[in-house]
Amino acid sequence: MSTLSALAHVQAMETMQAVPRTEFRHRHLSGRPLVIVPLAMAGEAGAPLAAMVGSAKRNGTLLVVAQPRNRDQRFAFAADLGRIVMNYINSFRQNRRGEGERSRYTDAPQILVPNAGGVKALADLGRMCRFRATSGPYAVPDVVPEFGMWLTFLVDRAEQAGTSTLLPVTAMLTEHWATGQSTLEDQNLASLMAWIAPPPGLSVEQAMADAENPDVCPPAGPPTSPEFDNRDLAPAIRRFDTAHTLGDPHALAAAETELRELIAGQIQPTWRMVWQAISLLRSVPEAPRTAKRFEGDCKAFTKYSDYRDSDGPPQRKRDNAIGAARRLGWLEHALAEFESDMAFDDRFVLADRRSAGEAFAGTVVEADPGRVVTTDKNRRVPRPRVTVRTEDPVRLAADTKLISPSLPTGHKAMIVSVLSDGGTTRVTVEITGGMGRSRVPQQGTVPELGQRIAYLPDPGWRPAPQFPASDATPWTHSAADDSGTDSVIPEDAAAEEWGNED
Amino acid sequence: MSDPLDALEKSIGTLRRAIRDASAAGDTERAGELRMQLRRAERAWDALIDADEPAAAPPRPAPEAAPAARGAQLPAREHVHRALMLLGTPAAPKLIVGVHEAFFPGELSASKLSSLRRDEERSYRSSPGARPYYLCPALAHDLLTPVRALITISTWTLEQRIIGPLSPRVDFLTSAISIAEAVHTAAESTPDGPSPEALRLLWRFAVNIPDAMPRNASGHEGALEPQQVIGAAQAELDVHTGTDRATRAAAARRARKSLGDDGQLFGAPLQGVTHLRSARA
Amino acid sequence: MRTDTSATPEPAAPNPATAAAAATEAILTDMADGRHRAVVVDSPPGAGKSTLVVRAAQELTEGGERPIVVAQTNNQVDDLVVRLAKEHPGIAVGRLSATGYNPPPVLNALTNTTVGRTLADLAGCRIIVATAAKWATVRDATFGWAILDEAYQMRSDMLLQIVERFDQGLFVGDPGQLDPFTIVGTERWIGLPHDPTQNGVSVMLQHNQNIPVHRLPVSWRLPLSAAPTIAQAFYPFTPFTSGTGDDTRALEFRTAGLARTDLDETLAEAFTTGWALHELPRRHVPRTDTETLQTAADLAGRLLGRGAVATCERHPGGRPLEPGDIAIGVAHRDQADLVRTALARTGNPNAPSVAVDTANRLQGREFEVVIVVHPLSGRRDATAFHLEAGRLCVLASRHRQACIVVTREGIADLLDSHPSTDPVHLSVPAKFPDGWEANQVMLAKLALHRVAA
Amino acid sequence: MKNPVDDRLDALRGSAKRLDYNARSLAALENNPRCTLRALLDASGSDKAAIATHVGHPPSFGQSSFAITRGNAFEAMVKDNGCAELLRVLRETLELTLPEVGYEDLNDVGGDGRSKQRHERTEEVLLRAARGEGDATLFDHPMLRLLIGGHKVYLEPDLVALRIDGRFHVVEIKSFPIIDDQADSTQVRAATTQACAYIIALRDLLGRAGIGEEAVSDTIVLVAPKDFTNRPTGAFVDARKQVAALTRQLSRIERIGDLVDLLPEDLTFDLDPTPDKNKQPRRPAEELAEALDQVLVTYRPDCLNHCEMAFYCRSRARAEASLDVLGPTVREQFGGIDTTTMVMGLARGELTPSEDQVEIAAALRHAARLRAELEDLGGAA
Repeated sequence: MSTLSALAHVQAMETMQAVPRTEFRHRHLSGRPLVIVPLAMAGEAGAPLAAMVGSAKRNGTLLVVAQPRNRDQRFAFAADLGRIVMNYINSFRQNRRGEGERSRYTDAPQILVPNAGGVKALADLGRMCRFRATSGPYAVPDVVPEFGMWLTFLVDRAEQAGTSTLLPVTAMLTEHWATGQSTLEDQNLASLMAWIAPPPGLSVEQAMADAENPDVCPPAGPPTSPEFDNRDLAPAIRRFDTAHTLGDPHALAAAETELRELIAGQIQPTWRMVWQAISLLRSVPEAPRTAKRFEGDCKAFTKYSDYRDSDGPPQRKRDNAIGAARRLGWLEHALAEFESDMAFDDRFVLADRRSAGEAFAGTVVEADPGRVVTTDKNRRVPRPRVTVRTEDPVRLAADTKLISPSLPTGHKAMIVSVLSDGGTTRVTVEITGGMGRSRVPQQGTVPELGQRIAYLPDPGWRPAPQFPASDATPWTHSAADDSGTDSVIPEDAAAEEWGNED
Repeated sequence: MSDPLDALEKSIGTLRRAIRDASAAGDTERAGELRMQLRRAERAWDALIDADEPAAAPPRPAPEAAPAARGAQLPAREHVHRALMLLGTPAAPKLIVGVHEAFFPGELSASKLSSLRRDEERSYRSSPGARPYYLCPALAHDLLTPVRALITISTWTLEQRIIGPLSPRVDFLTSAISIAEAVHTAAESTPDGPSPEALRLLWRFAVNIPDAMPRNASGHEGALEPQQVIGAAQAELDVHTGTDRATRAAAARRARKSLGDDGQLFGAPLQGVTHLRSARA
Repeated sequence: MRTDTSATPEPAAPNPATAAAAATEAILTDMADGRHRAVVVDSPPGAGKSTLVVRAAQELTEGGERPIVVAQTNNQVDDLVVRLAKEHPGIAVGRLSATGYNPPPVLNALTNTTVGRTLADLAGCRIIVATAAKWATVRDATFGWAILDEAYQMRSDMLLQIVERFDQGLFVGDPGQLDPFTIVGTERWIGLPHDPTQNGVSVMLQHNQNIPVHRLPVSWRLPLSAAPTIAQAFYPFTPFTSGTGDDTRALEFRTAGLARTDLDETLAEAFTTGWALHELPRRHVPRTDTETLQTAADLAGRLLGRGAVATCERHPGGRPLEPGDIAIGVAHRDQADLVRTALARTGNPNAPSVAVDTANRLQGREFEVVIVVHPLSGRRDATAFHLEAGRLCVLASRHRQACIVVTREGIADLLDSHPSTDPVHLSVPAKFPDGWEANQVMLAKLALHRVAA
Repeated sequence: MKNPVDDRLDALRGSAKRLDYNARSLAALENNPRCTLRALLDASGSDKAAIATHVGHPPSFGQSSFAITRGNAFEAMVKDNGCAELLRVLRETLELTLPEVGYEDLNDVGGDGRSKQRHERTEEVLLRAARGEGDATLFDHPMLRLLIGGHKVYLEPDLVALRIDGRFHVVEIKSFPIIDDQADSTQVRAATTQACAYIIALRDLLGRAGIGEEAVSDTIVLVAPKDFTNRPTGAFVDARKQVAALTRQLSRIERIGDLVDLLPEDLTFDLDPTPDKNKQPRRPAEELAEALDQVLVTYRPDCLNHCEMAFYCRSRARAEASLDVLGPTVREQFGGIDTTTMVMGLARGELTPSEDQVEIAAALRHAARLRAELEDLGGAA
């Protein structure tokens, strides 16, 4: 964290109001996102209790599992939710652009959940569904494994920085706003919204207090509040079970209605708040380079969609050696790119990096625009040098490669020296690229005396690492007795049976 | 935690305040949600005030058994007796119910079993020997006190009714053999073969016995082989039987010497515990 | 599973040189024995790792092999090339490098080395040295043996990129230094034997039973005053000894102390005992605290100003210390920048030539005197970064003569009240040495050499 | 045999019944060893929840009945039928051999469930086992005892299993799932903290009979449902670090006297210093709050997960404009400064920095200039 970010939190705490920390929204926000608010039963992973799902505030569908411990009901729920989500996903598998290798869908789905726990709940649901068989003794509907695989795709994708296919709204909000509370409290959607947009007529203090009161603001899940569980939910589930055992259709219908109403009361406020957050985020302009990253989402979506069309097997339980190494490569690359993109696009983020000494901005105080050097290949090329005076605490060393948001795209430079000069610092840089092809730099590509410019490190281009073929794990990364442990169906079918007991 | 009524009253107060805030601000949606919560809280409050036993679970009504096949109408103790005789070992109520459901018609619930045990001891003490058998607890080998939740039949030998350190496992393996035999018999002698409950019971035993599960190439479990379960259980049983039998026999000798007839059936009283402890120390 | 941490180092063989030679012979024997795909050598600080690499490369060449050497940074590659070429003038050494690499002058001066961009450029070379990153770009070539230097600093995913280039590997490294890391925060690989964020040696050992793991038993760098403490704090299960005796190493001043008595007192303590803890008044400060960083710089300046003479096995007659013999080690880059500025302020014209760097960059380097700014100095809370055992280990084990630690008072309390909140994972062995424990051991030692400023 | 420190602690607690350390207070101790208020309240056995509630900041540590039911049902299932499932799991993880099936039920002593009696019985049985006598391998719910700050605390592990050269292993049975060999690290951590207390207590029990601590393994066996099924599986947790950490933190409790000495003579957290028949606490909340305010607190946002006093401490930190509210990551940026007012004062140049605030003030003013620059240019509102 930089001093600037820290200061933003302090400022928020002092003024009792959230403080913007970016100029732009750096995440693509779909015109038609699918919101899912999942609830789970306490004490039991993979026991979904309910979900509210829909692509507009007004058309949310509430799905409820009356007895979450019952495996059949659990998978019936997965199938219902799966159908809605798959309809949504399939609606993006329509328009393609480009030919052959480059052909891709022009839009991609976007699923939004209230918080990080929501992503975890979808991950668990994906893991629970994707290996299920659609025939045999414990058959599930066709949509269940398909849904599981797509969820897993979305969850895996969400790990990659800068992507937009699955996001918790708390993360989107905290990317843009700093609050006067801790990271822990920021994970509570209602607490976070209390700072950014408290309910009309309420002070931030009151809204914060309400946010932590499960009576006023039921938790955004996945777990429900223990008071609700003990006071309302447990008796309602018992009534449902009793009606079920007795086989009384009227009592059963009444019990189901009661459960739905109870859960609706818990889930509605979060649903409304997520949509409120979405409209707030919509009011923040999108950063220029977001479109480029969204293009990456469309590409990944197309690739996985084609893979599903070819009936490929589900994702493994855990990455194998080569898969893990390859994924680590993507993740690191994506993170570096995303951080650099944000700083390039956004003055606020740039300022943050400046405050940490990882970027600088200042005025050109010396310039040698006509400097020319001879390369190894005996070519004469322009290598202008300029010296920038900055008040920023520059921590970049000589030879660091730079890019600049203040100059035309393609501008590249390298630090020659960093000299402290009283309270300011003089950074001399050599312009190495982005000056056009001719012997003389194009107009406007070399900073002029008195011009204010900013520089930040060039994340550079790295070749994608090359690993051995996936089926040829070398001796250092595989044990001699590793036989095909990559079974597609991990649990014994019969073991599933135990899920019904209790 | 404070009184549930206090908590509810606090909730109601908070909700009213929040509704007032939301209404004042013209946020009808939020006010509507909060009203719903408030009504729920108020209903819960009413229920607490009305009920003498606050928040008690509605009793789970025992569903009427359908007019059943022969044998279904037996008294519960007969059901238990029959299940125990099939197993041939002391067993916990849950297992007794499991065996009953797997092999016999009629209803038997675990909750009935606990009341049964108290009745048995009372009945014995009022007129010892009036019944052909009593359901009595298993006895701990060292203290000769009743063992939690293990039921035996009075006609069994003391050795059978005493539990030493190895006995839970020995009894588990013995039960597995009995269940496998019963499944085998059902497969041979009844047109429909063993019930799904019986197969499932056997499966639950077999998965926890080394080499009792059939293997096939795909790694999936194949159909259970009762003979294989019997063989596997017997193999492990052979490891434990000698030691277990010796412990049980020694304890039985001690019980015969130190306990009266009722003690030998229902266990040493607690006062005896201290006595035995100090005797050994 | 657990070895007694309080055990004193096992008695070394009668003579450290004999013990070290025996270890080297055992390593070479295991390499010659065709059964092992890999041989691992754990080397504590300054135990002759480079010597071993050079020796092993030469042995392999003699046996008709054409080994490759993998190091982690360009500097390390250059150092190895120079040593190989100088010690074995008869062997042609190739330096494989990326475009844009400028060989240092010392390398250009060698006659038996070739610098090339591709393997084809180095066809005549018997030993080819490059960074792991460069080797990762090489395709379609396989060598019999690879010597992987600083292997504990190479991530498992990097090993995976280069492993097809060789049949057998000699993995050499110091397990006590900083672990490789990733900026990506994911838990998805935790507990996997092939976790790509782990170091390559651990992953290789997880998958291969019966790989011989050797240990170099003698630190030739660390003086007798330092070896036992460093061993106890950072190598609790694998003790080592110092290669030098009681009176081999010594520091003396040519002038008497004048002003700034606390600085002189600290220097005197360090010169006589090999350790000093220069403790500034207790205060919570940002890591860029001027007073702390200036003190570290002043100590270096004062040391140079008074003219220190170092005696050791290489210079039994004594040798004046030069700025290049002194390093100041810090945890953060911004601290390093500020210390450099502070050195300029000391007024000693030579002070700016003192080496200043972070622990990460000091790995593998050696100095006569090292001044350490304690990573926990002035902090309110310790973080995993600042507690990391490897960081303190690097900083406290670079010196041949003496180590001076500069800190704010209060580290003992900080350690005492450190919340124990690290996540716990299934089936993942706890990492040892534990940073907290190691810090306690170091602090207990330093407390004996405390000088209050 | 009361010493003055104990008297002072009793006075702090006052008329209320003494509460023992429990899983949560041990977790709070690990999470925030520095906090004086927590240390005093725990050491004196005060009812933190009641105190926090009385001063208007009730804790919210409700537990869902679903979780409790599920936990009990799972443990029962694992131990059913002579621990059939458990034996299978332990044969896989600890590699128990076939003969190692002996089971000792320590849930009660011939029907007597009192802690003291059970502890004596546990001691007798475990010592016999440690000496290699008897056939038992599995010890179900032994009752252990630990002295914390001179007070006996009874602890009850789910199971202790004896294996490999007579070493005891603590077995924790938990109902959170192990999915693809991974489990929620927060829950694993909580289970580990508990198990560490058992390990220490078990070592203490054996140690009193002259048996060395190596007789108790510091690797815990966690038994939990596998994936999404109800069948148990096992995993090891290496608890060496946590055992060491908890040991040193428990030893700090012994130094509570140093903290007590710094308190005003008449300080008490008694809710009802003048006992009355009426059950409601009678002491004015403000007066109690004043008493609490005299003790140093170290609030960390993480306390909200562990400590009953956390909401009170947070409100106090907020009222003092303390940077603690924002958490250690933000706070770290400001070196020795501890309030928002000081940060903003220095950032705006309204306060003159003291000598050791010079750099941080410069950094703050630089950051403030950057922010001003951004806002002037019409940043997002």
